[in-house]
Amino acid sequence: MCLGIPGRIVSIDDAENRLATVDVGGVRRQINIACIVDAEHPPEACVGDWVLVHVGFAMSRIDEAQAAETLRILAELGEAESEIEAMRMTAAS
Amino acid sequence: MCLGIPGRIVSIDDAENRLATVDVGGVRRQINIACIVDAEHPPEACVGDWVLVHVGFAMSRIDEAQAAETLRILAELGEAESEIEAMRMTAAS
Amino acid sequence: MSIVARPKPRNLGKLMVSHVTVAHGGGGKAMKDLIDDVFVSAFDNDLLAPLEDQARLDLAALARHGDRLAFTTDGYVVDPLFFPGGDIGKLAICGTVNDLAVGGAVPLHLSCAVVIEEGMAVETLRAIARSMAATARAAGVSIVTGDTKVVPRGACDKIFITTTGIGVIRPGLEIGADRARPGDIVLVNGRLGDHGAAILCARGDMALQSPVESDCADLSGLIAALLAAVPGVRFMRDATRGGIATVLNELAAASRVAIEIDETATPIDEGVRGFCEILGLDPLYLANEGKIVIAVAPEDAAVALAALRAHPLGRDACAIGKVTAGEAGRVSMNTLFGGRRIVDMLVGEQLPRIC
Amino acid sequence: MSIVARPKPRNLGKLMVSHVTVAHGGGGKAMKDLIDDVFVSAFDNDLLAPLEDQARLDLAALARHGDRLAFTTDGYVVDPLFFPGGDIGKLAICGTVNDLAVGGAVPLHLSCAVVIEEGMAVETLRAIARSMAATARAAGVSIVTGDTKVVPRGACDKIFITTTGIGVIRPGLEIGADRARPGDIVLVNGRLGDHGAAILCARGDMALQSPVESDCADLSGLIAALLAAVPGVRFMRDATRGGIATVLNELAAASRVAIEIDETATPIDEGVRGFCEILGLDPLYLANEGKIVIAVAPEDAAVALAALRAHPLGRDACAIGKVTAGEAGRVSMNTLFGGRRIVDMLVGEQLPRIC
Amino acid sequence: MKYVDEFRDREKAEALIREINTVVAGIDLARHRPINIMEVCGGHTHSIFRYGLEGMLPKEIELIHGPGCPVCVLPMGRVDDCVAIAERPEVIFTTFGDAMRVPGSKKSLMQAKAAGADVRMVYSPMDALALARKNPGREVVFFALGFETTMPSTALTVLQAEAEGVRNFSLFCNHITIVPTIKAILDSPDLQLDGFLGPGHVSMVTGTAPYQFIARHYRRPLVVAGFEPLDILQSIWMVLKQIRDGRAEVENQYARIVSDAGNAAALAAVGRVYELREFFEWRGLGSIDHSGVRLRAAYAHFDAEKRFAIPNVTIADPSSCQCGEVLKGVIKPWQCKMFGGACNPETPLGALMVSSEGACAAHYQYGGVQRRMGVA
Amino acid sequence: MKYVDEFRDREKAEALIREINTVVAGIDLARHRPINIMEVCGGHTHSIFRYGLEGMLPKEIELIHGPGCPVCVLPMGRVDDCVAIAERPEVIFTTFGDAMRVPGSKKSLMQAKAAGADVRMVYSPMDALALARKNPGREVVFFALGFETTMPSTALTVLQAEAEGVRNFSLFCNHITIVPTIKAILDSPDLQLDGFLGPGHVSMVTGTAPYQFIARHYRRPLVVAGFEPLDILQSIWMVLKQIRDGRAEVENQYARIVSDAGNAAALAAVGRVYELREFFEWRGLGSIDHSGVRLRAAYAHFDAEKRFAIPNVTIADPSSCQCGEVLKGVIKPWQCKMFGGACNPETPLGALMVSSEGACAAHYQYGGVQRRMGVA
Ligand code: SF4
Ligand code: SF4
Ligand SMILES: [Mg+2]
Ligand SMILES: [Mg+2]
Ligand SMILES: [Mg+2]
Ligand SMILES: [Mg+2]
Ligand SMILES: [Mg+2]
Ligand SMILES: [Mg+2]
Ligand SMILES: [Mg+2]
Ligand SMILES: [Mg+2]
Ligand SMILES: [Mg+2]
Ligand SMILES: [Mg+2]
Repeated sequence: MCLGIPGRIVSIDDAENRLATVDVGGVRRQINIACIVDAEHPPEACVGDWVLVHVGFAMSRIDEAQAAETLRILAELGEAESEIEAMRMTAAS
Repeated sequence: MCLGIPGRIVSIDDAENRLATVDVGGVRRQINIACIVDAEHPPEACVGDWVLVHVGFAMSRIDEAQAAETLRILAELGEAESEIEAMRMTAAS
Repeated sequence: MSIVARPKPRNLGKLMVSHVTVAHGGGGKAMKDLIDDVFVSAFDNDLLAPLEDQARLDLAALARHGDRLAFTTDGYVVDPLFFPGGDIGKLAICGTVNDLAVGGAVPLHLSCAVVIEEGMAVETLRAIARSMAATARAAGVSIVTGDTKVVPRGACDKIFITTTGIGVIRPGLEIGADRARPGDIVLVNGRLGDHGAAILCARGDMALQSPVESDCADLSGLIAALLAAVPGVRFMRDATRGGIATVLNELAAASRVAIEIDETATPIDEGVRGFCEILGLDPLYLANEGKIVIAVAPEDAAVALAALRAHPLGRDACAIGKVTAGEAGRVSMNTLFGGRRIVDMLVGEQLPRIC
Repeated sequence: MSIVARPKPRNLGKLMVSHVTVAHGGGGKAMKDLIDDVFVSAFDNDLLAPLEDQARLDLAALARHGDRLAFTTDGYVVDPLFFPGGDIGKLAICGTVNDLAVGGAVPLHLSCAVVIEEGMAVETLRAIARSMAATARAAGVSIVTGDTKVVPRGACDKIFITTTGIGVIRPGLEIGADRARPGDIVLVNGRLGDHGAAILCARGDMALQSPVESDCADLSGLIAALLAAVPGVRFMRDATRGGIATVLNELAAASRVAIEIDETATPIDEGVRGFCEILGLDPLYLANEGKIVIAVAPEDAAVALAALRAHPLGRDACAIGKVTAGEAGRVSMNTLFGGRRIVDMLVGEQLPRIC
Repeated sequence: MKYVDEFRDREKAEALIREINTVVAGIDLARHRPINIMEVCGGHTHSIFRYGLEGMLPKEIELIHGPGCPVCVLPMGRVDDCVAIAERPEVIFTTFGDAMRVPGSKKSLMQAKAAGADVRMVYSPMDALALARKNPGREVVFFALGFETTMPSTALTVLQAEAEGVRNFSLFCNHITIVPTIKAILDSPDLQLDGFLGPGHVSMVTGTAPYQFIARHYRRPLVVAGFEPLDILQSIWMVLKQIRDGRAEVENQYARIVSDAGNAAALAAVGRVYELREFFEWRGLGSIDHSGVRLRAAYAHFDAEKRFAIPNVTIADPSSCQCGEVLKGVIKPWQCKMFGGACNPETPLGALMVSSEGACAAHYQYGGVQRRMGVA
Repeated sequence: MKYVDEFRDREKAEALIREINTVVAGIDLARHRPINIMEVCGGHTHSIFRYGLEGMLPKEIELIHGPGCPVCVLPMGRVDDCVAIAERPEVIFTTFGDAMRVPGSKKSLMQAKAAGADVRMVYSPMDALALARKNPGREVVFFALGFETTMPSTALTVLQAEAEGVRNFSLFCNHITIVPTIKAILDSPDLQLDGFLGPGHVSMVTGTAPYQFIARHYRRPLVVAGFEPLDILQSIWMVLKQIRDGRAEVENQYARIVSDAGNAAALAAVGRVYELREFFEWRGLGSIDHSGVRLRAAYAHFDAEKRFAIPNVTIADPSSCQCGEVLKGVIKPWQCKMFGGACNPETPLGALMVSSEGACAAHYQYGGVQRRMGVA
């Protein structure tokens, strides 16, 4: 359920009504950003934000650090594997 | 203007609302007969009437005697012609 | 005549629903089921290759019929779909078969492209397909390729059918609108205006009840009989939209001749006359779907008329007039009353005159 | 190739109004003017015989191209009429030309039947006719016969066009959906799903703006180049409605083979991907109008790919998979992620998944 | 068909033509050459062309095709009003078929329909009322058009709507009366008319009395004529006899349909629903006093003119249009510089090219065979 | 595409699969065989089939496809209500695309549209509101459907409609909440589940707290998971590690999107507009207490259920339908006697065949390759 897709906000169309344009792989559409703005992060600050888009609403700002952290864990798994592999190769040779 | 066509009333559909069915060369449709009924000639008496139909209304009952009289005059013209013709022929022969 | 002998797909799909939705136009299983269940099963013939998007016909086999391929197309949008004397399916076969036959071609194969409005009852579609199949079978033509589109509700009026026909013309036949010569006799194969009157009544807008039935018919047999008797027929055309007035005008213009017809010789059914009187219409402009206008040399007229009258679809055939050397393109009618009037092309369509 | 040399009617009618009304479908002068002014003048060619209801083609001349006649029809109902990358007129020519070409036929002649909604601007109609004419000219085909119907407002969505094509197949070519063999390589001539994505965006219902353009193109030149290089091509089909998933399923079913494609090898434009991600659609099921699925013997694959890539419409051609002896009719995809999934026929059409 | 076929009999026609020739031979051609007879009514014009009657008559007789086609004389401004009403989304605009093609200043009803207006052809005003019953959520407007013949049908329809309490039905009233217009023609200084065929179906409603002034005051013969070709020839013969004899009377050839008193029920309905307008605009003839009717105030609810805002702008006829001169018999249709060129049935410029009953359209369509075919 | 392609990386997947195998090797298979992991969410089900993940996992793991597709679990009676509203002539009924095919007892919305109802697909509830603005003479109803993920968007749309004073807009509210349903499954006596993938986008709104009872009370591990294939594999790996280690915790794999606290603005809008229903009917699962929401009384004007008479009849699931057992992991889709026969995507019998996210439909469409292709 709840198809969501990351997109980048490219412009604010109507700050008062919380309307912005998002870009997903070159495809654009107007979305509502009411759920990702607050006093500290007003509409104007949203341009350039990566957000998770669901049924025309930005439902979450994507946390770049967390994304990187997740990928880091996965990369390490791979490296660990490679190391083990490398060790095996070394052992075998 | 005022396309009118003779037709024959074949049934009364709704005497109160003055609706009847007329037949024109085998084609039928419902028409209003309010203009051809009165106390002496109520709707029920209209079946079999030849009427002049205009935009879905019977506008006149056709006077058979008058029609015959018109045709008689025309027929006499022809006969007069024929007689003259005959006389000429006789004279010429 | 099939080239690529192909194992026929015997496991045809089956429709599971009673009404068409846009899903049946989506290219997927629902569409395949619709095509299989309704059309392929009705049209069933050796050349119909539902596995391909094209039919393939042996050119050598075609050449055995004659030297020229005739190729014609018509769209059918009649409303209502079912009417006294026919339905859109019968019409879609007869109309295209007739357009082949009037050129002297033996009708052989048809394609059939349908546009269906979502919401159409599958049973209605089946009835139309069955009617197409039966008419095609009787006419000796096969429906060898097709297409199905489904459009949203309101994007088309129930169903439109486009059939395209190919046939082959025998060597020596030369039939054309430019071939009439002064002195030629103009024939029709029966009473005029039935289809137009039947459709306008069936539509119900004018609330007229009429006994008139459409004359919708496959004329290829009648035409074959005529051509067998008179291979030198100058011109034939089915008098569909615009009626015989339009065909006569086209003939007069293309052949640069005048045409004179006689009202007393022009056969009109009593019911059609009544219909025309009520609405102020002229039967010469009413559509026919089983009537052709024919021009033959004067010496061929009697034989042509006899050939037509010997066929059930030509029983009421008449000579209605002649080609003259008068003003090129001019069609006139000697009225039953002894006057003479011009029978011009209509500008648009006839509208009921009431006032 | 014209048989009956006919003085061409140079005095074409002229439309006097800016919008089509039902009068233009009535069979009279208004209809003749519409046909002359919009269609005849645009399609102008030696075989188009507006005086007759049929075109006549010399069978001997046809036989010089090959031994089999290919015959195909399609209705075009695209909405909107004009879209990035094309219009309904271009589509109506390309689609039918492609359906001839994928069977190995040289496309030669088309018929064209249009159903027009009253109220259509004559200028729009002219633009469509011009587009058809230009596309036909570029494809080397002539539009030789036609039909025009006008239906009341609301009885059709602006305009529907049905084109029917005939072409001739060279002796020796044997292309069919039942000819794929295990080991064959499956090719496509470029990126997939552009037409479907472009149309859904152009329709505006989802309020998406996209840079994607329809791939609508005449593929007959590309196919001729391919067949010149690899006359033994087993199968070709344009992947229109239902996308390549549908064509692959049809091929697998008809040839009783399995097909395995690789997601990493399947070319999809970034904009189409974005579009599909937003709406939850699968590009394998999106329509194309300039893409074909090809199956060739493994030894022909490299030559075929080179021939495709040498043509502008095949620059991005790829081998996307292979035919195997697996379960008959089964199409599967090795996902970019290393998994494997079935690529089945869709039931209906794809609907945006949102929730 | 009874009462139809008998009046299309060719032999009787031949006899009549011979009689007509005899009568013409007795007319003083120094005073009457050509003998100009106006058929007031478009229905007569139609029959004359349909049966080729002009070519059967001696060349001394010219038939002048009068203003009696209510479709033709409808002014552009009124068509614009129709279009404005029809274009309202809530309106189903109902009309007789032949009114669909009449050009307004921007579009005809047919073009408005093509552009999306809900315009429907009906055979009868009763059918429009039935549509109103069937579509309670819509406003059904009937385009009421025609002379006295048609007025009773629309009046009775309004009375029926009132009796049933149908509230979503109204008329856009363009009914006109023929007598003031004949009078206007008779008052014109360049008048060339020697006699009239009177409108048979109008007279069936009104009776023959309204024409007496033509005979008495203007001293022109008038014969109320039927519409079959024999009716018309007989009426011409009767007019010619009056001319020959120097009489000017109102005679009734169409007595099988027309009584001298008219139709009392029909006149009562008309009188109840309608009242005279001060003036009404006629295409080709301009404004004519008391030549139209409107709904009485008591039926305001059924008056589309009151219920919908209409532009109500008078659009002048194109200055190149010579319809007025054709109507008065000063020129023949084909003598108008616009005939067949700028003015043709597809894009009519003047009133008389609009309906197939208009003199110019009838000439264009059926042709004055003797002229267009060069027969003399 | 950023934040997409990185999470579809094949090499990282291979590493994860190796890790998963290692972890499975450490699990006590006597107690857990097969290891049943339920992905609650239909979006996960879709990704699992789309990328062929089941075939990549060791055979000891069974993925149980949960009830988390709001389209699938919509009961027939509610679809009948939709159709009844949509068939009103004044209504434009707007819906997400995939809800069009859900069968009611007589027809689906797609069939109602084919039969003439004005049903329109929209991408967003905002688009439905825009339609209401553009069609002031019509009633625009939006078919509000979905879990907590979607509730804020419809709530904000209602608040926007109220602020603008749009009066011809309403919701037919069928929003449901996932937690009571997970609880109902956990309470079932034939429960076979060893752990859960938690719904990533629901959690983005609600935060992770609502799942704590699963870990604490039912002692099952739950990992809130993203929707890309790497997200899913990583989450499975995280669940497996908990199983191996005998832990039962709520973990968050999808931290780039989901914060522990959820989205305050979204929750505030939901709280303002909606309130819990006493119970709500789920297709395949029956009535579940507090599992749905409705509009609060203050927004009654925007509540289609209050504005239009709806049949509101509960239609029992067909008795042959085994959806409930599939949902609880008792049987696999292809073990249902109806699967692929009477129950297929064109004429679905049960909930799970309806949307492409339903477990049975996904099996039918994408196939459990290993099973349907006989790979084992
Ligand atoms: S040709 Fe046209 S403008 Fe001239 S008189 Fe006739 S209708 Fe009027
Ligand atoms: S096959 Fe159909 S009835 Fe059986 S469990 Fe799946 S959805 Fe339910
Ligand atoms: Mg044709
Ligand atoms: Mg139709
Ligand atoms: Mg035809
Ligand atoms: Mg024809
Ligand atoms: Mg097709
Ligand atoms: Mg095709
Ligand atoms: Mg369209
Ligand atoms: Mg095609
Ligand atoms: Mg194709
Ligand atoms: Mg045609």
